Amino acid sequence: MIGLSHYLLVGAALFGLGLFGLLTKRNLIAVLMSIELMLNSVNINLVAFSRFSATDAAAGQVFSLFIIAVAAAEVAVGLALAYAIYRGRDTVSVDEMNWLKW
Amino acid sequence: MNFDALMLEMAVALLALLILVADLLMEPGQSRRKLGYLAIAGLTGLLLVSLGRYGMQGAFFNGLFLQDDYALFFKQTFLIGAILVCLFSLDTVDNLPHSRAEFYVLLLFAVVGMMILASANDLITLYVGIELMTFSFFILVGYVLCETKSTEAAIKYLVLASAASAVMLYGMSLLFGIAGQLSYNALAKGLTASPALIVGGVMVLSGFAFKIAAPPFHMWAPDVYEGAPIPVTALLAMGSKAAGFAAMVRIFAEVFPGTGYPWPLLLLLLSGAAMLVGNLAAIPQTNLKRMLAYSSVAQAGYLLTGMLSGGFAGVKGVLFYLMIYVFANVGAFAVLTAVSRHRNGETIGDIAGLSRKAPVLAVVMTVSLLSMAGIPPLAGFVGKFFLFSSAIDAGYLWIAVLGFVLSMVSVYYYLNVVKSMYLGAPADDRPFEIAMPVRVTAVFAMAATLAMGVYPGPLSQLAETAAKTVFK
Amino acid sequence: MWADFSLHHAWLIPLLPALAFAIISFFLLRSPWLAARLAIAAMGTAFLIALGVVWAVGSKGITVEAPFVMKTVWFSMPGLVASMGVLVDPIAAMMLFVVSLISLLVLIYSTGYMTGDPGYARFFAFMSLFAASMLAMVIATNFLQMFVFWELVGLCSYLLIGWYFFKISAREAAKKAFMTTRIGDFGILLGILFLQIAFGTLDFGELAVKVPAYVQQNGVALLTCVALLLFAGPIAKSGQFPLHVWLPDAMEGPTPVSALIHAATMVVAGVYLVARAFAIFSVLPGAMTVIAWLGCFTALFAAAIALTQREIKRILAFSTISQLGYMMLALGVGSLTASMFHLMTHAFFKALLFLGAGSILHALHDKADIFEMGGLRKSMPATCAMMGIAVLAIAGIPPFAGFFSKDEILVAAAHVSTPLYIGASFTAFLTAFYMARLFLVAFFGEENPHNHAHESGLAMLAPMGVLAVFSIIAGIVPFTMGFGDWVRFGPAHHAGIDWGIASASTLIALAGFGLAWAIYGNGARRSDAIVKQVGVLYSLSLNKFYIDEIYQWFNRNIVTGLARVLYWVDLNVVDGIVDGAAQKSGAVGNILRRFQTGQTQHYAALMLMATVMMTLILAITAGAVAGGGKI
Amino acid sequence: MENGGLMHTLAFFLLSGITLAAAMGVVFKRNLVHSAFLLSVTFLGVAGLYMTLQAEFMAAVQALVYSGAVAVLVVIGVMLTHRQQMSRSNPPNKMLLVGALAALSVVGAIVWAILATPWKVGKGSVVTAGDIGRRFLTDFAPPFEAVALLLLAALIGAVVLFKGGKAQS
Repeated sequence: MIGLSHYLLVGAALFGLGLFGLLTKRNLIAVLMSIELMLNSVNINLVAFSRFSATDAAAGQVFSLFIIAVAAAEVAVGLALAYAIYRGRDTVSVDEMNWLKW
Repeated sequence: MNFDALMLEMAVALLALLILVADLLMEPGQSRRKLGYLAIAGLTGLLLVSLGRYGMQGAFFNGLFLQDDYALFFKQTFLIGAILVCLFSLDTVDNLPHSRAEFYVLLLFAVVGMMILASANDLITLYVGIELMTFSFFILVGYVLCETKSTEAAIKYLVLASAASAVMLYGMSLLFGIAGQLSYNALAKGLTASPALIVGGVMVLSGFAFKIAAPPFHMWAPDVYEGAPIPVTALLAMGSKAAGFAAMVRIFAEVFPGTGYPWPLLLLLLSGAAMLVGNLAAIPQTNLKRMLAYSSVAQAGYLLTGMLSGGFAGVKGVLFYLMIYVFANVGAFAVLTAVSRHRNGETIGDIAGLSRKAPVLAVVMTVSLLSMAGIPPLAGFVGKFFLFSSAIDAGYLWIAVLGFVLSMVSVYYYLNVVKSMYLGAPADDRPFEIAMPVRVTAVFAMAATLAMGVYPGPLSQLAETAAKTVFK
Repeated sequence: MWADFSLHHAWLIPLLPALAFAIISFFLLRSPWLAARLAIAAMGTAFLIALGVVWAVGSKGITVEAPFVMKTVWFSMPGLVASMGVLVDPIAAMMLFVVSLISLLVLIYSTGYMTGDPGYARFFAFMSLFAASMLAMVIATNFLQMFVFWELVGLCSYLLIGWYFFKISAREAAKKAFMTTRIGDFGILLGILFLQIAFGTLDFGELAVKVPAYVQQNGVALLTCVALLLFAGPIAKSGQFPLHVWLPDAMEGPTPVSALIHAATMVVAGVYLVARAFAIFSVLPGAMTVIAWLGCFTALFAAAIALTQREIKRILAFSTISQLGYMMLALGVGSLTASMFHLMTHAFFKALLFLGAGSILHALHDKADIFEMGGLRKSMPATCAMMGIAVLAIAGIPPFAGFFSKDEILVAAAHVSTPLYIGASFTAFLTAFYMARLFLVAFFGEENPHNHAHESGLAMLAPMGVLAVFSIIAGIVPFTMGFGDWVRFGPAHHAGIDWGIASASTLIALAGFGLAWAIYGNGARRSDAIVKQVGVLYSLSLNKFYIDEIYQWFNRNIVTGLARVLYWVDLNVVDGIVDGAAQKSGAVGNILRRFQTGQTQHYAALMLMATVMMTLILAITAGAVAGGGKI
Repeated sequence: MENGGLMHTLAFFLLSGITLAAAMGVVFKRNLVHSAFLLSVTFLGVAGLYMTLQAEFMAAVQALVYSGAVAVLVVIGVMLTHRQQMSRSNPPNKMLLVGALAALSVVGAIVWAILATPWKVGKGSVVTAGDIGRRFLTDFAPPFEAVALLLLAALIGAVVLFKGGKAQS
């Protein structure tokens, strides 16, 4: 019998993978992808809660729709920035973006 | 549906769209200064209109959007900040290689996001408000593409802010799971003590800590502040922080107190860390933007002490302090804009001898910095007095003592700048040209800092009225 | 009419110089002539109002018990209503008179002294602000207001001491002054905070009622701590041991600044604060004892240092510390009258001494060693005469001003404790000796052929003349007019001379002069032989008892040690987390890439760790780990 | 899909398996193009999970916006910025250990929260597209308008940033 916790655990695993990618990928675009994974895990949570336990079920799905919209915009801006830095420095490695420090 | 509640937000958004359209109608090569003046005039008009809106209480959209004095106070703070930033960025924008009108548009969008945050009474509105503000900042931070530092700052901000909001969202989803609803009122009733509440609450707090730059969630601030164009840094330092506090105070006043967990303990730790890290790390900085970044971290620490008491006295201190911080901040950054335009740099060496080249600016900078340090009779002193005494009244004597000690430490690095301005020799002897808007902004900010320090009565009254509406 | 107006507009006294500051720094920086005139005009008007205030105090029967108070609410919050206003009583009126008069004279003097300085206009702006802050501090009605201006005084001193910014020593001196006094300010801030918590008010008048009542009920233990915290401010600002170290260095500023600092503004602020809060201190015997003994020790200690110094301004600086010790001693033995009296007379003759020293330095192009001056009597007769008056005044020879005030202090000390009296008398002897030494060596020594000294101009001599007159009459006139009936705490103090003590102190002073004459008189240099005989004592005194060195040692060994520990933590703990164990060794050489590595992902990792830590903290404190979700 | 049936169980495990495997691919693959395509697969897997939760509208949006628009955008980004050496375009950095530790501790906290919390599971309710639409236009009108502005901001931003990038090169 598949219940709420199952979905939540899948979400948690996805979140963890996203986090790991966020911390360990060198390529900026891969980092952006990892963030998308994390946002997806949040959406799984929200939809699962709204299916199983929420008193205001529609709110959860509305929330995840908002998140999807924001995530799409985030990718657009992120890629534009990646392109800009690639033009300027010929790299998209996150760990080479350390001119600003101390 | 009551769109009157959204009046200010919609007006600012429409102003932004108006500028966008006007830009299309103008010749490509033409200066966009008129649009800047349009933005300033529009915002000033709105500020005046908003003055008459005190006392209009109400919840709209099924209680998801609040109109009260508290939100209004914050909206005015944002408006004032935005007006002043627009004013001293006119020349910076004129010198941008491209997309000058869009600068104002995005700045106004950021203000809309902040305003929504101040009124948000549910997690969705909160989230969207945060993101609208943050998105505008992503682009504004990376605006000067010919400087890859600016782009790097934008990327760092984007990655870290997105990660922080992902964490915060996950926390929100857990809160939603416990309470089954999203509005603060429902959350306040529905949140029962459980591990999910601990994890969810901490994740939400982490998101806020990122926005207000409380250590160790502050790491983005110095890098992004340094890389961003100066007016953007100014707005980021005060707007983003103030908006973060606006939402955070509401949540911590309305939602979390009933849950029985010791949330103030975490706020206490964040506050102590912020004061320590901010003030100590600021000492060795030579780049003034970085120094101001660390100083803003320290300010977040002072502000957090106001949240410890969980009563309206502390919140009043927060409101008061944020308003005066706007003025001190605008003063410092306006001067920095002028210096940066002259010297093409923002280090402590670039500002040396300013008192002889531009005495007015040197005085403004001194007053602003000393206000941040909390030297009487400037406004910052009164603000710190409110914050610390509320913490002491709530039994947190030691955080106030720490605050005092570190304020003394902060004097050291602020005075280093003052010393450089007054006692250093100028790096070159070219005449120093100050654009009129910058001068006006700087002097106005200084006058406000002085006035509110010498006679803080009216503002503190206003802050008190506003703070009371959060605690019904 | 004028008195009435002045009393009700006493707030104009600080406001006028403050306005002068604002106008000069915004509009007149490029017109020095106008700036100086404006500053002097503003200060002159302020002085006239101060005169009116003094007159009003005398004619309207305003006493310490029934002061004239005007207040408005400054800001309010639950549990605290801070008001701002004007408090005029005889003590404040006396201070207003002294401070505004000396500031005015110093400003006039500066028109001559600062000629040719590139920052001429700016100088007048700062001086005006300095005086304005001090004047505003004097009329404060409560601790908070007082503290506000107290800080402002400190800030101005920072800017003025560091005036010759191109000299490293000046910059260091400015920093030292500011930092040292801030140590005291920290204590005062805590003291104020405790007062606010304990009594719910900071108003001097209300505290004067509430504190004695509290002491009767609850004893003195807590309040003594509070009083000592408050006293930390005066210790630093009034140069009491061991926080006196900034004062001698503060002479790095232009001489008019020194005159203002030493005579009328900065250093007497501490004495004035204790006097203003005397209602608190006077009911706490423990605190009073500390003040008295610290004052006595400082007086003796600084006088001993002054014996051997060679730079003229440095001698004067240590003499200021010593005299401030006198004032503190007077307060500590409970005689507010004596302390304030000495504050006033000292302000006149010390200002005169500094202006005289400035006149000499001006003539000799900043040659400061008194042994290189030699025989200035002929080339600078006017300066010589006026310095002579000042020396007689400070040494306490009747009928000069210092005699009367010093006598009051000695009488008060003798009533309380014989050791204190002996210490004070011995200080008087030392004072007479080193002042005579300065005077004899500088003016009567052999003429130095390399000096081409000339008398200073009228702009400098005229203010000195006024001060000289005051150095003569400021003792006897107030004394006969009943100074003690007005400026007092508790019952009126009737003027009268204890002939025994007076004649003893006169003899002591004359003995000091005699010894100085024996050693340095007639251009003789019999000092070297004596130095050989008391070698250890001499070098102790010359090196200021090594206090600076002790601080440096402390700084080097303790503070740096702490810094090393912190550095180790930073290197091994923080870096270990962020960089991972593998990279640790490689990162050792790269000191600054600690926290802020510039690596986005390090930041993210740290943020996540912090989130986890906060979860743990909350879970553990809430006991939810064990309880499975229930608190 | 009815809740609790065998089909439902099977579908859940299949879809979550696909989702997680693809997500691991996104994170561990060294070729950015592979990662990008696997990201699309992950999104589709999540859309499938929404189907099992009877959130058809969500599933549709997920498939359209994410798998369609976002994934395509990512691929374009990949193409724009990387032109050679695709096989080693997506390497990890030097903090694998720290990253794993951080991610695991966060996941540990989350899992504890999920498992130790007594969730109040009700009988559940199904949300229709109509419900969602109504809510968008009533309660959530302010965020709805704000998100419209946000998309406009992103659009302007993308244009500004691309334009600026060209102007300078």
